[in-house]
Amino acid sequence: MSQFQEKTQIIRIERFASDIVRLTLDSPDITSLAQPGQFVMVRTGNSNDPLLRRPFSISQTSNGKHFQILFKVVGRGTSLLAHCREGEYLSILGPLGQGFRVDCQRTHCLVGGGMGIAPLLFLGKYLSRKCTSNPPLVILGARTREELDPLVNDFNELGLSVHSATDDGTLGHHGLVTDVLKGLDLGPNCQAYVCGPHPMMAAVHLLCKDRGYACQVSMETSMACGMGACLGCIVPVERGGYAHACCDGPVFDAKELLWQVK
Amino acid sequence: MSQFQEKTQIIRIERFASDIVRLTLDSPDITSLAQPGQFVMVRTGNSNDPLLRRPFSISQTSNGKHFQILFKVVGRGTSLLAHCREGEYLSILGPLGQGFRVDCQRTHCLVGGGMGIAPLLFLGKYLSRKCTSNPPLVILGARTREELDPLVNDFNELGLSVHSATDDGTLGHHGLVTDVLKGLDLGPNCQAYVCGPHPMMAAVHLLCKDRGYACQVSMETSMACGMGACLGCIVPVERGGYAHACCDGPVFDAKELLWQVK
Amino acid sequence: MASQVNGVDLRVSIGTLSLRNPVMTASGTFGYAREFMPYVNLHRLGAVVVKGISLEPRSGNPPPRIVETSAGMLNAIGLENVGVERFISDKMASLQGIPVPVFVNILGDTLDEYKEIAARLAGVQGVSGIEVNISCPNVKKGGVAFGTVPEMAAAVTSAVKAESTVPVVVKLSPNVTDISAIARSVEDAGADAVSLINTLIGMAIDSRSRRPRLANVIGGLSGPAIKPVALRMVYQVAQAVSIPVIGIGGIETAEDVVEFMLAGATAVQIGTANFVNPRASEDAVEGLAHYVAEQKLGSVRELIGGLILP
Amino acid sequence: MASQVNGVDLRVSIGTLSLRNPVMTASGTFGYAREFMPYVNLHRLGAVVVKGISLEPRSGNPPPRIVETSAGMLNAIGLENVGVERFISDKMASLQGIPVPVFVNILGDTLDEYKEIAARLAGVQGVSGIEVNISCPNVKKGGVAFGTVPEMAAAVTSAVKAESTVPVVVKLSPNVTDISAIARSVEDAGADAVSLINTLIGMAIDSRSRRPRLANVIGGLSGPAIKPVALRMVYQVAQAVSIPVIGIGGIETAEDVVEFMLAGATAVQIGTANFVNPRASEDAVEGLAHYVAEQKLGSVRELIGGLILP
Ligand SMILES: Cc1cc2nc3c(=O)[nH]c(=O)nc-3n(C[C@H](O)[C@H](O)[C@H](O)COP(=O)(O)OP(=O)(O)OC[C@H]3O[C@@H](n4cnc5c(N)ncnc54)[C@H](O)[C@@H]3O)c2cc1C
Ligand SMILES: Cc1cc2nc3c(=O)[nH]c(=O)nc-3n(C[C@H](O)[C@H](O)[C@H](O)COP(=O)(O)OP(=O)(O)OC[C@H]3O[C@@H](n4cnc5c(N)ncnc54)[C@H](O)[C@@H]3O)c2cc1C
Ligand SMILES: Cc1cc2nc3c(=O)[nH]c(=O)nc-3n(C[C@H](O)[C@H](O)[C@H](O)COP(=O)(O)O)c2cc1C
Ligand SMILES: Cc1cc2nc3c(=O)[nH]c(=O)nc-3n(C[C@H](O)[C@H](O)[C@H](O)COP(=O)(O)O)c2cc1C
Ligand code: FES
Ligand code: FES
Repeated sequence: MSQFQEKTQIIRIERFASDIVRLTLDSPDITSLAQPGQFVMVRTGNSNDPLLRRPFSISQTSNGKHFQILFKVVGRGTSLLAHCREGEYLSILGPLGQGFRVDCQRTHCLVGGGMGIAPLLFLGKYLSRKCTSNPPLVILGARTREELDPLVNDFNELGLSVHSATDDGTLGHHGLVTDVLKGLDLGPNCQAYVCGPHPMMAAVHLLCKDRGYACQVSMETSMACGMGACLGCIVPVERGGYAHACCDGPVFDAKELLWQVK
Repeated sequence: MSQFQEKTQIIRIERFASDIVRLTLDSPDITSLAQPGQFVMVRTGNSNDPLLRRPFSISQTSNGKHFQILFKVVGRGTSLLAHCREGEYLSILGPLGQGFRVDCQRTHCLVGGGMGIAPLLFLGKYLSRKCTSNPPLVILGARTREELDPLVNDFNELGLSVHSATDDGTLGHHGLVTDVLKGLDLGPNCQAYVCGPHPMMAAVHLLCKDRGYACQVSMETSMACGMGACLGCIVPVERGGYAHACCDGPVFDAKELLWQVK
Repeated sequence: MASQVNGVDLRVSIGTLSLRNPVMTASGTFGYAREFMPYVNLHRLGAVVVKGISLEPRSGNPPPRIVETSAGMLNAIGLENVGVERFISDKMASLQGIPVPVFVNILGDTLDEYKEIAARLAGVQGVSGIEVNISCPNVKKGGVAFGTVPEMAAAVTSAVKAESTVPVVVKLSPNVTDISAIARSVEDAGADAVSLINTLIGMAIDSRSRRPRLANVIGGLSGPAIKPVALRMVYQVAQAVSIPVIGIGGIETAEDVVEFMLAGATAVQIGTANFVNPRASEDAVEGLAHYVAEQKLGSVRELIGGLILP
Repeated sequence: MASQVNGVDLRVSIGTLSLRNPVMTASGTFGYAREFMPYVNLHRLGAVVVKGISLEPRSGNPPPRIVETSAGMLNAIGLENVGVERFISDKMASLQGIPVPVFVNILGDTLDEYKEIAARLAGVQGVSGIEVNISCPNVKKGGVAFGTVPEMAAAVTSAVKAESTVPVVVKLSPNVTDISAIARSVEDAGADAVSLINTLIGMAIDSRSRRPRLANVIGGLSGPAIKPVALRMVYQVAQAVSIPVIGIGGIETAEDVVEFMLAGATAVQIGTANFVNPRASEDAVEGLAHYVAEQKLGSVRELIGGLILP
């Protein structure tokens, strides 16, 4: 297992919407090893408050040297990160976890909601290069156009067209990504890759189960270490007990998990 | 008692030497009330680590709108402050404490060491304006020229000449400010105003006592509140018990204090 | 903002005393209130607790008395105070001017001292309540803190209660195995309420000089660092007693106040946060009013013990 | 850097075991060491303590199990582990490859369970020492933690000691009135060393959802926030017993290690800091070597209890 703890330089900061930021970090070591679906643990400050690192998906890589994280400001850690300056250094652990498992024989459908879109960009690029014969279908949802637009652009630049859905109808379908997914026939050989809010992933999983699609989901949990040491990051599994999102996941086969759908 | 808790904007940052910084802050409220020798309590960050405010002398005021603090980076709080950017806001409490007591009938001698020079600039300006008939004599000491030069300049701009002393002899006398003071005859009517490391203040106090000069000193102590509430900031006094540096001082008549000279 | 605050019912009761709202200030962190007048509209607070008063004046510990720690601070003030006589003659006058209830925090080395201070304070105008600090060492019992032995805690409570005409709050020490047992014993002894927690005993060392950072070697840990411990103890004690519980420990914001109330506190005290933000108490009252309004609660009292368990 | 580290005498002893240096890793924060191989040269450490092992496998508490607090974190892992049998069959092989002493942390619900686990571990190759976690509730005594009653703590110690062929370290709970009394009783019962502190019991609440932030409601507080309490307890215990004391609680850096040793610790364990900086333990060893060299000490052992009092 090759992982690194590195001081990586921030070489670019992009701000989408008011609370969505993308950082491009310089790290050949992490970048060259990263697989779609893996994540990094980031120190967001230099003091003991906040104390713990924060997990972020690796959202894209380029030139084997740079990788990106894309995040929404939701609390103190992300707010500190959002205030960083280009040229500053961040302490990063990674790449961590088990990413998406890809089989080019299948048809691929990427379903992302909100910041769950982050890892799908990396996956989309990977699939469009590796499985050239069957480019993935992409369905993305977000609150509003402002949030989704730059990400849709990135997919378009990869040559992938996107089915969009927004909560407020400002872009694409006015509603949920599951509505969009329901309206598409993807054939029995479909592999869905899903990342987003838990209820969305649960809904997509049920839909896939119904239709006989395979479904991989990327799970968010509270993580202290990101590397299998604290046992904090559990997700209940179908066969009983728990799996650990940071080392058994974050990407799981949806049918191995226990879904407590209410 | 008028004091304020304010978000003040940093309008200028000057870096002297590698670890000495001067911030100019915009605060008409605090500036217009400030007296030489008073201080402010500054929040150095937005998190709970470091938790407490840090005390800094008001080092100069201008236009009744701006005041300055001059500090050396010695730990986390000062290092955070040193990394601030122009335009940012700092939460400040002030003006706090009892400043220097001035009687224009006397001859004045300012003795400052290291960052203890900070409040003397404000006092020098005040004296040179208020007691025009007898401009103060100024003796300043520091580790090295680099540290002292910009401050000597500031006194010169007030029209005051400075006797310098440096530990390494790179500016003025090679040695201590007390050596310089010893060599000067200031007459029985002299009032010394001293701020600097504790051993230096103790030495100047003894010299003044010997010669019959009056002597005011500005004391540094650990402070949690800066406003008389925590009772943390004590200095032992001659008559027994303690005084509180934040509200009875920081400026004290040296002979009221108990000096534990070893 | 103020308009939203008005009209929201924030009242709570401690014994026979009705407070405008649950936000008090903690002993030893708010001076004699006067110090905070430039920053706080005192009449917006629930109550004020003044620095601990002993029978005789105490000059306290030598310096350094204060050291910062991660998200907290240690203090070893050593209970510096003017003594109960000078407190009554010199400090009460200004305290009487304060438009909210004033609790006097008292402490002693012996049972008799507690009794005596309570007796002197009885009937003094402006004293709305007594808060008994039982974290002090009992000199007659080899320095074991009153607050660590149920019987001793109960004895102090009865002694003070017998002399007092105002509500008596007993302030519990967190440095114990079973804080609920202490709480029950002071309840049985007649306490009108309990407040908790006092500081955790801690220590700091300077690795360079190899010396303790406090002249007193050990001190009391306070601030956000201790909040999780305080919240847990409030939760446990609130289940163990039926008198009101006043929550203390690392409270900085209205959210913190809500958390302590959900855990079972009827009121709270803000301590160390006053040093960081002298307006912390008033800010918390405002924030609390907004919370109660926004959550459409009938009154703040609906929060008390309202934690929803999994 | 490495050159300065070499030649500095950092060795310390725990019972019959000699450690290359005083820096150990704390149970539950370093996995089975394997996880840290990408970051740490394990052979640079003093010793490794593995996650607590019980007689039967445990799946632990439901999520969320972790919540961050000011300068600390609460965990309610619920002692998830594979049980002693699978530990021996599956985990020991890789632990045997580790070039430093391995302590196995054990826990139980009853005295018999402790005894049984110790018996199973006896003679297992690669087990250099046992660390007994006595912060667990004794189910036969209504859930009172073993570590809070001197007699119960002593009973667990004797039971484990009777079965063990390697040094037995008893890990003390800080959630007690008098930790020195517990330390003395486990010393009398034959413990080769004590380690402290385990986590402080704490709680966190979400004011919006009005629910506990941990599914288990309460959890254990660790990290820099608790360092002052840990340091104080180590100082007290080191004065109360003559067996080695292993200091734990909020240690992040070499300076922290020095502080704990000055307070009386013979060795230390780094816990939560491993999550923040997986190299924390190795960094601390390096920093400690520099400190010892710079301060021109004959060996690191000169620091033990070397606090200079005022
Ligand atoms: C494997 C993994 C990959 C992730 N990838 C991304 C990503 O690419 N982009 C992104 O924006 N976020 C991602 N997250 C979530 C991200 O880690 C959290 O948003 C972040 O930790 C919040 O930190 P904070 O200090 O700003 O918020 P805090 O102050 O810690 O919390 C603020 C609020 O956010 C909630 N919160 C905290 N952590 C999480 C979490 N893990 N999931 C959901 N809510 C949480 C808290 O309950 C609280 O209400 C990922 C999480 C995991 C586990
Ligand atoms: C009334 C008053 C006025 C002051 N005015 C100035 C000023 O104008 N310019 C200036 O540079 N400094 C001034 N100081 C000192 C200044 O407050 C400290 O340097 C600052 O608090 C250090 O904060 P830190 O977080 O950087 O250091 P910390 O991390 O808190 O400490 C780092 C090191 O500095 C030492 N230290 C901490 N506080 C003090 C202190 N109060 N005095 C001496 N050593 C300390 C610590 O023991 C430690 O060794 C003043 C202090 C007082 C009480
Ligand atoms: C500087 C200081 C002085 C204190 N003095 C007293 C006191 O005299 N009597 C008392 O009962 N508690 C005293 N306390 C304890 C506080 O009232 C409070 O219980 C404790 O600090 C925890 O709350 P906090 O974390 O909000 O500060 C003092 C605390 C501090 C920090
Ligand atoms: C996630 C986590 C799991 C822990 N598991 C155990 C355990 O299994 N057995 C044990 O004795 N202590 C356990 N501890 C306690 C630590 O070993 C240590 O005593 C405590 O965290 C204080 O040290 P720290 O502040 O350096 O983390 C655990 C701590 C954490 C944070
Ligand atoms: S985050 Fe620590 S084990 Fe997964
Ligand atoms: S700093 Fe708090 S009383 Fe002086």
